[in-house]
Amino acid sequence: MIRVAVLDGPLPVFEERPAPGGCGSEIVFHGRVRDTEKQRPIAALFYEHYEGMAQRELQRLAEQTAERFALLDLICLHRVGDVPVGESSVRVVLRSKHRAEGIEALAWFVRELKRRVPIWKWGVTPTGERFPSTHCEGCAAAESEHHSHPPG
Amino acid sequence: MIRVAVLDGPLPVFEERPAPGGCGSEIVFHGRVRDTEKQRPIAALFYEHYEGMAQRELQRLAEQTAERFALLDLICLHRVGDVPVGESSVRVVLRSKHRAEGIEALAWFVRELKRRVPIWKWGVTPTGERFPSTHCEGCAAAESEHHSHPPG
Amino acid sequence: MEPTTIRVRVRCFSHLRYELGTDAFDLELPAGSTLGQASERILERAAGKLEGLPFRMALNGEFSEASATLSAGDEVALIPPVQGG
Amino acid sequence: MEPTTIRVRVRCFSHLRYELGTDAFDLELPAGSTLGQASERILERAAGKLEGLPFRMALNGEFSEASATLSAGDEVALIPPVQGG
Repeated sequence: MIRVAVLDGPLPVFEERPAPGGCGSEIVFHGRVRDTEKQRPIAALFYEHYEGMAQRELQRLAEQTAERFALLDLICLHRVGDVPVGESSVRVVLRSKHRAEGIEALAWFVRELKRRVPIWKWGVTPTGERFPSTHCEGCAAAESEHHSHPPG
Repeated sequence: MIRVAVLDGPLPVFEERPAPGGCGSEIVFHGRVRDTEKQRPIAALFYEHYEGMAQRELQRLAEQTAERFALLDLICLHRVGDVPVGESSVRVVLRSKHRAEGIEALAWFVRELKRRVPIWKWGVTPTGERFPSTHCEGCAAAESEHHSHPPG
Repeated sequence: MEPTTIRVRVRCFSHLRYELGTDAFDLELPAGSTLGQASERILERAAGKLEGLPFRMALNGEFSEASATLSAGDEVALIPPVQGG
Repeated sequence: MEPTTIRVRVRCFSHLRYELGTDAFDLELPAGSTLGQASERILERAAGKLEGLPFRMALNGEFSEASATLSAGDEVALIPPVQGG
């Protein structure tokens, strides 16, 4: 099963349940909001997205990942809007026969997500002011494609 | 926080909760019992362990892993006794600043667990008969240390 | 008679939205213009504000080549490096 | 006067337990024996049943070298390749 969603608001609680009989590995990844962004203390991150395109790119990436790593299930929920410090901005569930392909699939999926799914983040200060993030993991992942960065 | 336990009976439900402020990545791994062992259909795996030593080796491994990969938290629960198909025999929770070290730590921790924590498994047929498993991931992980395998 | 100009919608995100001070605007182009030509017009219009800001282009919500030909009513987007996860 | 023999407890797991048909047994050894010597005695006693079965040795619940000297009451374990996870 492949399922992706872009949600404005808290992620539903992840419910554990017995897995399909061929599943030997289940990995649940949570990307969480840390308490600083660009060395400034923050209350939240605000996630901006390109509605429609973000969902489609995420769905396409999930399908590619499941095929490439022979996954049984891949579920990805990504929050948009304000995500308070300590909460999850993204959850990925990967079920596979063995753990090796699940671990590789997680690393690849998240790296690609950070390269091609049109979602961007802003720091939100304790007083509610937004400031742009210059963090760009995509650069490290795709060195062939040069990115200059705007000043903070 | 480092916590390990060897439990006879179902693992307690994993409760999601907000993470410490420096935590950007939380990974929950479940090793699950598949429906076949050595190509035979099974109802469960029976996990045998060396009581005392299994806990100590697991604790030592958790401490080494947390230090080596700068983890904030590592929690590992391993079941012993009968574990029905579809249920988790082991759960590992890893919290870290970034996902990269969390993913590497998971791969390393489980590989080492399968090399040095004295826990062994037996297939349990639908009629309740136990048969020995010859599966030995430790061999693949440590080719320098030759293992011959007993006939099935 | 074919129209001599087309109008497309331009969507702006993240740093580009911030620099341009708008979510979206309409852009009038000669009929037969390409995505690359739209991009040049957008940079001209920005008058230096997008200097040094990297971006990819999307056409109707799909990453596209600069050579893609635009039609009236198309949605063009400037996609700066993404930051999800 | 020092005792001339010591008694240790031998624990058996997994394939070795299966082949030997027991969880544990007592082994009498000359005082001053090493873990490696205990291992040889166990293999003799198994009369071929452990042929080709790999194992490591543990002394009092810790992986140990064959050169470790045993004391009365020690717990010696045969640890075949582990299979947890």
